[in-house]
Parts: sequence; C-alpha cells; structure tokens
Amino acid sequence: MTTTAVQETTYREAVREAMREAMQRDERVFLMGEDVGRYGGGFGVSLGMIEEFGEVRVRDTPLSESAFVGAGIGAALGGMRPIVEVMTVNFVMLAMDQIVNTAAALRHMTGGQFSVPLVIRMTTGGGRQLAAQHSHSLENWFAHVPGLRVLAPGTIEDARCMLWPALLDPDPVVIVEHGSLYNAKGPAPTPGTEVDIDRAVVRRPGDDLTLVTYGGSLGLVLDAAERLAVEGISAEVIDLRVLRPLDSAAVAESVCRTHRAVVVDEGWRTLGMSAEVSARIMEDCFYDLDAPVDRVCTQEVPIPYAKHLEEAALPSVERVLTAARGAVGRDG
Amino acid sequence: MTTTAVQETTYREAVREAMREAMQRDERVFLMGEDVGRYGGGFGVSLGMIEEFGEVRVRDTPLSESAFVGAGIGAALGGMRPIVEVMTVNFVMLAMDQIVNTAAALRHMTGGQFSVPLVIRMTTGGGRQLAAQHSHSLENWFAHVPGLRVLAPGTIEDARCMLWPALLDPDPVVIVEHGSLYNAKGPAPTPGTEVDIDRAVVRRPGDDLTLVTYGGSLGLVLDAAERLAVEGISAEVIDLRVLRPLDSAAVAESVCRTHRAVVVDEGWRTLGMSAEVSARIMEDCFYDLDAPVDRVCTQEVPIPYAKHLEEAALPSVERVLTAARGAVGRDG
Amino acid sequence: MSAARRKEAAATSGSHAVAHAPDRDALYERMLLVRRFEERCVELYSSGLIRGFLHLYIGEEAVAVGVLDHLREDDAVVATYRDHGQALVRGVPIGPVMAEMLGKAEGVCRGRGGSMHLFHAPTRFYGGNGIVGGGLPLAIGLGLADRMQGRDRVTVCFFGEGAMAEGEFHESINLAALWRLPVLFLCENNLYAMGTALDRSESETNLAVKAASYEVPAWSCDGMDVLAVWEAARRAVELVRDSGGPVFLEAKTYRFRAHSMYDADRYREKAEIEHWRERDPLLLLRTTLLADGATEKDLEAVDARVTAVIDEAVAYAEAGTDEPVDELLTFVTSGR
Amino acid sequence: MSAARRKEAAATSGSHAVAHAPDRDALYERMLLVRRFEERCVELYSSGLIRGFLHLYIGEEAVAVGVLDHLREDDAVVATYRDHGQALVRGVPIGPVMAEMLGKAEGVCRGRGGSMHLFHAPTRFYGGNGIVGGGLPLAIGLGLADRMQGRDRVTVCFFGEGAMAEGEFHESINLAALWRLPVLFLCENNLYAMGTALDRSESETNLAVKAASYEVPAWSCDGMDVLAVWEAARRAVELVRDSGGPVFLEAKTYRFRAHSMYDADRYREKAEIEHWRERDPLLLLRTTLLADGATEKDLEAVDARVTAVIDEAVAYAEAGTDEPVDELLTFVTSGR
Ligand SMILES: Cc1ncc(C[n+]2csc(CCOP(=O)(O)OP(=O)(O)O)c2C)c(N)n1
Ligand SMILES: Cc1ncc(C[n+]2csc(CCOP(=O)(O)OP(=O)(O)O)c2C)c(N)n1
Ligand SMILES: [Mg+2]
Ligand SMILES: [Mg+2]
Repeated sequence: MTTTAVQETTYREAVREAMREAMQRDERVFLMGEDVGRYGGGFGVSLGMIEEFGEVRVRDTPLSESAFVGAGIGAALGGMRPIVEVMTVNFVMLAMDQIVNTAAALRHMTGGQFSVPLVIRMTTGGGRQLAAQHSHSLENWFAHVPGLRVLAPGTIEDARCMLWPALLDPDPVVIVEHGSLYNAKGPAPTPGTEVDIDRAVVRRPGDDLTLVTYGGSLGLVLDAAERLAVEGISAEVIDLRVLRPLDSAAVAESVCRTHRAVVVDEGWRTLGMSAEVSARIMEDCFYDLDAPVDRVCTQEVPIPYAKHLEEAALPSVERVLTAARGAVGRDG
Repeated sequence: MTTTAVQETTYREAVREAMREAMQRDERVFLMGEDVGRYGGGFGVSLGMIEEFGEVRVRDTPLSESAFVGAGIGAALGGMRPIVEVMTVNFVMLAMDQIVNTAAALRHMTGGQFSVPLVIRMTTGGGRQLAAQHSHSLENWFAHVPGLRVLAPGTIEDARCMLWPALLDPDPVVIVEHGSLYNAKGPAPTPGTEVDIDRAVVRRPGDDLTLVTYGGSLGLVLDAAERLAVEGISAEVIDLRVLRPLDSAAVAESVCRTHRAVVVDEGWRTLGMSAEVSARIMEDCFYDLDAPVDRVCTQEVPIPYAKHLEEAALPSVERVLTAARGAVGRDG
Repeated sequence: MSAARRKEAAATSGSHAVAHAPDRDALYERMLLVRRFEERCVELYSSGLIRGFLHLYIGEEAVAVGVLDHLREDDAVVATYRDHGQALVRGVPIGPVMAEMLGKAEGVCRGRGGSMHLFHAPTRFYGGNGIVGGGLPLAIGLGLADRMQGRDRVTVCFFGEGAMAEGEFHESINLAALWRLPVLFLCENNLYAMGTALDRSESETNLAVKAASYEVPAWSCDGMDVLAVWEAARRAVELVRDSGGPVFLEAKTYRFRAHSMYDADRYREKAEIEHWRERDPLLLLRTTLLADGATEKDLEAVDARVTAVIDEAVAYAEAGTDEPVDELLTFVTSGR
Repeated sequence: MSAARRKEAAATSGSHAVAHAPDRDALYERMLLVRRFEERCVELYSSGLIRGFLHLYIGEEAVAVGVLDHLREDDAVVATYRDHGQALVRGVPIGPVMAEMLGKAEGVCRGRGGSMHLFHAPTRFYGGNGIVGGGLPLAIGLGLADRMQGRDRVTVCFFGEGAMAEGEFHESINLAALWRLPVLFLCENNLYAMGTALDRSESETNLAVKAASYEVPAWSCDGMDVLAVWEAARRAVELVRDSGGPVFLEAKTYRFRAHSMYDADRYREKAEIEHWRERDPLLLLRTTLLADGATEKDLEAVDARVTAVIDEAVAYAEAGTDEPVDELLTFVTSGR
C-alpha cells in the first residue's frame, strides 16, 4: 500500500539475515543442525545459506541431537562460535543433558577456566495443529538453569538484532523462536540497530494495568491491549524478551505504577514463565498491588490436534481480556 | 534406648520394603534400572532384592537411560507394572523425551485408548558434596508436565506407603527421593497404613505463618519451626508431598488463616517449585495476605563441591528463620 | 480387548497368521488402498480439511503390506509419524482413521492425535510417534512384557533409516539383543531423512551390517517389490517368534512425494525420483498380476472397490462431529 | 593460553611429542605417582578431608600413562569422573589437583569441581565429567573446531566400556566418522560399570569390533602392560593426526578398588580381583625394569621421589584457603 523506502521483511528473513551478517562478520561463526543445509531448514530459515557459505559452515547433521548440541559446546571451547539449530524445542529434550550438565555448568564447575560461547536456536510453541509432541513451550525449563541466557525475540527487530550480541556473550545462549512468528511481516530494522539482551521492553505504555508477556504471545497481548483501550482500559504491555536473566526491575517499575498485572505465556500454567513473574511481582510490588496477579497460560493438557481443541487450550485474546477486566475490577 | 515394640527403620529400608511388598502382592510389578540388582542399587535401596526376586524381576540395565525408561513405558503398555529406577535425577535428562513426549502424552494423544501405569523413582538433591552435575533438583520440570503425577516422600511413612497407590495409578508417576533422606531413622509405619497421593499434609500446626515445603527440605523447615516456637512465632508446616497435582487448597486454607507464608524448596529459585506455590497463594489468598510470600531456595549457581560453598548455596535453617521473621515483621 | 479375547481372536485370524504363500490380489488391493487413501489426503489437505503435518507413504506401500501380513492379531505394531500405511494395513478401521485426520470426535484418537498420531488399541497399533526414534524404546518394552509374561507375540517396530543415527536406536537394539526381546526392527530405508541423504547421516550405509554389529540377525530386502518384502518379512517374523529374540530387517524403498506437505523437495534430483518411480510397487505387482492372467478390468474393479471404501471413509469423517470443547481436559489423567 | 603461545609451547615440548621409544623409567615414575596419589586420597577420604564421590584409578594407571605420552601440548584431553590419573599424567599441577580434592580456593577449579571435575585450561584438560558418556559430544566438538580451523591437533576422549551403551557414544562416534574428526576414542574397558559386567551391558562384547562397525579404525591393547598401551596408542595418535579422522582404541584393564568409596564391591569374585592383581601394571613394569638392570634401590628412590612430591602436594592443599562465601555466585556467567 504505502510506498515508503522502508523495506518489508519477515521474521524468518530477519533470523536468516542475522545469521548471514554474523557469518560475514566473524569467520568463526557457523551454523549446524538437522537439515539446515540442503533442505534449507525445517522452517526454511536458513534457505540459501549453504549456497552462500558452503557446507563447511552450514552443516547438516544426522539425527543426533545430543551429539550435535554437545559438538557445539566442544566447538565453542575450541575457539569457534557455533550457532546450533535444534529444529524444534520438542526434540531438545534429547540434548538436555548436554545443555544443563555441560554448557550451563562448565564455567562455574571449572572455577572460571572455561566458558561456552554457544548459541542454540530452536522453534517453539503451538498453534499450527501439530499436536502433543510438536507444540511444546519449554523455555521455562531453560530459564530455570543458572549459566544460561534465554532470549525470546517476539518482533522482527529482535529476531534480526539479538543474535549478534548473543554470539558475543561468552556464555551459552538459548534463543526460542515461536513457529507462528516466522511469516510475520514488517519493516526491516535499519542497519546497525542495537538491541539489548539484558532488558525487557515496554511495547505499549499504559496506566491501568500491566500485561507481561513475550515471544509468541506478544501479538495477542498487543491486540488485547488495543481492545482494552477501546473499553477505556489503558494497558501497559511489557515484552520480557529476555527470559533469563529475568528483568524483574522493569516489571516491578510498571506494576508498582499500574497496581495490577496479568501475565501471559504459552507454556502450561503450572511452573510456566508466568509463575515466576507472578512470584516476583509478589516480592517486589506486594504493597502496591490492588489486585492479585493473574496468569493466562496454556491449559494443562498435551496440545490436541483438532483446531478447535487446540485453540481452546492456548492463550487467546479473549482470555487475556477476561483476565485484564478481572484485574481492573470490571466483570471481574 | 526405648524398648517399645515399635520397629526402627530407615527411609532407605522403607523404600525397599515398599518395593518388596509390591512385588509380593502383584507379580506384574518388577524393578529395573542401572545396578539395581547385583550392586544393590546406587544408594543401596534395592540391596538383597535380586536374591529374593531373581534377575527377571530385578533387572540390571545397561547405561541407557532413554531406552530403559522407554522400555518401562512399553512394558506398562504390555500389561506389566514396572518400577524404573533412574539412579539419580541428574541422569534423567537423558530420558526426558520418553517421559514427556510418550509417557505423559500418551493417554491424551490416543483419546484415552492407552495409559501408562509406570512408576519412575529417582534420587534427587544436593548436600553431599557431589558438585554441579550430581546435585540437581528438577522435580519442578516434572511438575510442569500434564499427564504426570509427581510425588516427593519426605518422611519414612510416605517413603513406605506412597509406592503402592502410585502403582495403582493408571498414569505415570515420578517419585523423587532426596538422597540425604536415605539414612533417616524412625519408627516403621504400622502395616496397612494408607497414604494419600493426592493431598498435602500439615506436619505441624501453627497460627502465625505457614511454611510450605516438601521432600529433602522438610526436616530443616521443621527444625526452623521448632526454633521459631522458641521465639514465640507459631509456624504451621505444610508438606506438599504431591508436587503434581499440587494441592493448592491445603496451602490456601492454611495461608488464608495465618496470613503469611514462606515457601522452601531446594531447587534453584527462578521457576522452582516455590515460584508456583507463591503464584497460587497470590491467586488464592491475595486479600488475606498480610505480607508478601517469600521463597527460600537454592542460590542460582551450579552446586559447588566445597562444603562451605555448597552449604551457602542450599536452603538452611538460618535462611528459613530469616525469611520467617521477615514475614511476621520481626527483624524483617 | 482383554487378553482372553485377544487370544481367541488370534486363533481365528488364520489368514494373517499362517499364510505360506502370499495372496497377491490381497496384497495389491491393500497397497492400492493405502495409495488412494493418501492421494485423497492430499486433496483434503489442499482444501484445508486436514492440517498440521502430513507425511505421505506413497512409494513405500510394499513395506507395510509385505510385513504386516505376517502378524497375528495379538502381535503389536509401533509406527512413526508416517503411519497411515501401517495403520490401514494393520486393520485400523479406515473411517475412524480418516476422521482422525480431520480432527473429529469420531477419529481413532477422538481428534487429539491427527495424522502423526494414529493409535488403535483393538489392533494393538501403538502409533504414530512424532519423535524420530521415539517408538523404539516403547517397542522393546512391549517385547519385554511379552517375554516376562511368556507370550509368543511379536512386536514390529517401524522406523526410518534416519532414526538409526539417534541414540535411541543404539540403546534399544542393544537392550533387545541383550535381553532377547521378541521385536522386529523394521527399517524403512527411503534414503532420506527429510533432506539428509543416508550417506550424510550414517558412516556405515549398509544398514543390515550396522544392525548385525549388535549381534542381531539382520538382512535387507527390496522394499519396492511387495513379494520380496513378504518373503523377507515372513522369515523375519518367524525367526522372532521362534527364537524369541530380535531381528532387523531393512526394506530399501523410496518416497515419491516430499517429506511432508511443507517440503519443496530441493535436495533430490528429478532423475533420481523418476528412476525410482519406474519401480513403483504398485506397478511392479500389477505387471506380475497381468502376466499371471489378471485382466485390466479386474484391476479396474479393484480400484473401484478401493475408491468406494475411501469415499465412504471420507463421508464418515466429514459427517463427523467436533469433540465438545469442555472435553478438552478429559484424558489428561485417569482422574483417579 | 593463546594459540600462538600454545604453538610455541608445543614446539618445545619435545619429550612428549616425538618419542619413538618409550622412556620406561619415566612411565614407571608416572604410574607410581598416580598410584601413590590415590592411595593418599583414600587416607584423606578416611580422615574426612576429601568428600563426595571418589573414583579410584588404581590398577588402570598404565592406560593414561601409555596414552598421554604421545600428546603434544596443544592436543586436548577429555576425561571422566575417574580422572585423577589422566589429569596428573597430562601435567595438571599436582598441588592444585590435591587442593581441588580438598575443596580449596587453590584448587584447579577453585574448589568448585572436586574429584570428579578436574579441569585445566593451560594443559587443555577438559575434565572431569560426572555424566557417563557426557564428554563424548564435547570431544568431537573440539575435534570439529580443529578440523574447521585447519589444525593438526588430536583430542583424546577417555570413557569406560559402560559408556558405550549410551546413545551419546553412538551419536558421537558416528558423527566423528562421518565428518572425519581428529578424535581418539579411548575406551578404558575395566569390565564393569559399577556392578554391571560388560556382558550384561553390551550385546557385542568385542568392543573394537563394535567400534569398527562405524567405519572407524579400531583395535585393542593390553591395558595392564604400559609398554603395550604405549605402542598401541602411538599408532593410534599418529593415525588420528595423519589421517585427520577418528580412531578407537580399547585398553583392557581392571580396577583393583571398588567403583567409588561407597561401593561394597559385592558383584566381583575375590579370585577375579586377585587374578588381575597379578598383572598389576606397576608390578609388570617393575619386573621388566629389574630384568633390564635397574636395582631395588633405584626403584625405592623413585618411590621416595614420588612420595615427596605427594607430600608437598598435600601440604600445599592443606595449607590452602577456603574460597570466600561471597564468591559463591562468581563464575556462573561472565556477568557481561
Ligand atoms: C528427534 C527428532 N528430531 C527431528 C525431527 C524432525 N524430523 C521429522 S521426520 C525427520 C526425518 C526422519 O527421517 P527417517 O527416520 O529416515 O524417516 P522418513 O521420514 O524418511 O520416513 C526429521 C528430521 C523429529 N521429528 N524428531
Ligand atoms: C548418565 C549416567 N548414568 C549413570 C551414572 C552413574 N554411574 C557413574 S559411573 C557408572 C559406571 C560407568 O562405567 P564405565 O563407563 O565402564 O566406567 P568406569 O566407572 O568403569 O570407569 C555409573 C552407572 C552416571 N554418572 N551417568
Ligand atoms: Mg528416511
Ligand atoms: Mg568400566
């Protein structure tokens, strides 16, 4: 429609551009994982990269999640800067030992002698009728583990700009990309944009309550905020985007001001990210809270295939609206 | 000292007796895992069982956590009632895929056609100078997953009496046994004692605040309650003991009465069990709370080997006392 | 089904259990059923009635058909996400299978599973696993239960050649060999794991040799020739049942379609695909049948029969209902 | 150590890099050092100064000593929880190793690691892994980095025969073979994984045959005879360095002590242990040395030297300090 000079891109392309840029800037950077090369990536993220960088730097691995994630750890120790793609979070359980017992623990366990500058990317989340084994959101598991940094880019800008600082981090970084974001369209970030991988960000300012979320749920929370505005409720939207270390200060600053909060994430409710955010709000803002913090999460059920059941299981704009209205005492 | 007829036993023996009883009662029950047979179990829990039941029902497995946990799932589907021992929680990450993607999901994914009556036991926790890779507490990961039941026997009675109902459960049950409990001594439960695997239990009644905990931390919380009593603070101690499904009602009942709570668990603080308990108290008791719920957890560090560092990392009576005093507004 | 009922059923399912020569017409019809079923699935996917991942078996039909003919009713099958063929050939009712693909309450899994997760208790069809290699530990567990209970059942576990690189393959076949578990490891070697060719996945590309290194009897067969599969599988199933221990059988096959509906199939040469299409299992058996005296008309009649069955299945599925949303949390646990 | 410094160091570390015949006296002294070190550890464990798990290498000394003699300074070593031998022989300074066992700030890992987790950057000693098989993926990653950066370094990865049942072994050796990574897979086959005998762990107990099934050159050696290990490892390390690809070497050995300090060793026959003790690697080499002209007095002198070194290490460790508790959270992340 518009004819501005701003280039349109997608989240998928943004991730790809971020990887291309990193590989151009630093020859130690390489990509490995299942089907990242000839196939172009399970979700097409690395399409064309093997042609550009060759099969040495874009490495197809066998189906061996534990070995190739661990090989990424070793390669990082050996002076490389690997980006390991685990096709989806659903398969990362096979590599959990390497991530927790080696990557995350190594620096401390060795008294600071070794560090593991490794980036592990993976697709997460549901919403595409892929059923119980292909719809997990386990970022909370990673966010529990000292020694890891966990990033959840929820915008094209973050997808494009978080990878480089992640690669500069001497410690292992897990990046979760929600599968339903890949086709998201928007303007390409201006070159050189720097994005913080320590801090949450306010995506929409507001006064009446705070909606805290990240990643795949950001869009629906912004939609909900829009609709709340129509109802005369001014919701501030905080995108956590860094799940570990969690930027509690940003959340506290907002909630102590709005006095009300709803936390939204796509994990199962019990012990999902929202549990931690709620507990921290309790600790940081108790005397400023006017209502209990509510959570909108996925229902506690392995995600079903049928569309209507899956939709009923996942967080929705409606459920966020209901919780938000409850928090501000309307229809609550 | 005393010469009563009550027999003394240990937590270790209680677990063993529970397994022996189950194997005597139901011939479909068998035990498998690394070194459960000839070695007698990594922690001596199954000592003597291979002599009593033979190597068919007490099966030593190769070092293949994923395969033998998965074989437990298959055997359960095939009509057996397996008890799979994963030597310690530290190695269960290698079997996580089987537990989450198969055992927990199967009933739902098949529309109720199949269920997995499997019990998985494992040793957890720190405190024995075993360092970063041998001191995990990952019960929170399991407690996040719909389809699992998670039990944390913190007393000899629970160790003795929770196994049988767990075996009767048509669904997969994970039992975490804190390694430092095995040598705990106490009276053997009277035969036939029934223990609930749905409900938390009040281990000590009190009025001024509620201390919520389970498993390996129960002892130190009871000690803390004792010392608080001396200071004139009456602390109620709730032993969750069932980590999934979490008995929020029991917690809420207590906290709404005492108006204050401290949650204690040995996991890392961020997203550990205490986070969920705190979030639920927020939801269930907000208007009854007189102070923010506090958490006493393990410091966010891979557990160090050196004794003084490990002690500093883990929850302690002192830290519980400080939190409790804070919650009731003394020295807070 | 109770053990007793199953035993009884097995006793009466003569055609499956004791065939000493293949019923070629039946094999043909079964292969065609799978082929036409999946062709219909593609249409339904295009029209949006099937969603999620859809992995087609087209080109590989001879494997399931040749293998499963040797199972008794009380035997078990463990499949992968590419499971329509195994399910239908095993005898999972086609209407409920199609209803499952459409996410209906009438589906075998009441709409929870979809294409990747077909399960069926009465035929002991244990899915339908979306995790590559994920079914292997489960299969040996079924074998373990049979061994411990003294039953002479066989569990057939299907998996792709790509799965052999996973640790689960190694751990499972080792355990099966050590404990002598009655499991047939049935490797569908279609040369690719998504876009990854076998020689980029395994240092030893002779998969039977690889399996034999676990001290498991292992051999290969031409997976495009259903009669060859039938014969190789007959020996294999018999050996599992008689010896009580594991056997590995590789069926060399090829998928004619892309890995899933999302795959642009960039990693294979057109010529390679064409080459394999010449060995289309339906074509091969068709040629044999015609040479043996069947007429084009006979075969058209088969096609018509099969199409009618599928039409009916689709109609059944389309007439199906949506599971009520308030049933969402049913089946998470027994609710004991 | 910077790459440049390491290169330089390698160039000057002649004794380790280019030996064409074993220095028997040196091998003896190194084996004795490990033996006496661990005997001292047992005492320190009894007196409560060492805690946690303690896995002894006693009986297996010939393996580390025979193998590591062939490494250059810029090569890498990946060990297991049974790692004192590898660490000392690799040249990790003994004082800081003992201080680590005592959990002191002066320990190689500043007291964080303990016995199971010895690490040392200057000698490229990558630990010390408490997860059976856990070091294998890391080792092939080190090899991958070497291959990608065109370096002719070798990574030696130690693991027990028990680890070969883990999926990580399978995945790692397959990847190393596929990608031709310069890794020596060094299997210490001491016949037991805790209480589990090899034949209850692997369906194929000929481990070199097993490894060869990955198309990796593989052979075995007598792990009690340090000269045999030395020769077998010389060939192996050379082959890895020259070919750039993986090699598998099995050292048949035996642990004289229990698995760890908690193990009552119920699963082995006394006679079996005695039988192996007759082939004590120190005894074997001692006999050779005496036959070759060394005197009892010479060997006593070695013992005295070794004991002095250990006394000094213990003194160093005991004089060590406790890391301040407010350093607890240091080293969790870079704090970038
Ligand atoms: C553990 C795991 N890793 C990755 C995937 C993604 N994936 C699905 S199918 C597939 C290829 C499997 O190939 P193969 O085993 O040969 O079976 P085929 O699809 O050829 O029948 C991959 C990589 C997965 N489902 N599970
Ligand atoms: C993944 C994993 N499973 C189980 C254990 C417990 N465990 C420690 S050592 C050991 C035996 C290992 O045997 P082997 O690999 O032969 O080495 P060895 O101890 O004989 O040197 C076991 C089972 C562990 N540390 N890691
Ligand atoms: Mg394949
Ligand atoms: Mg061993």
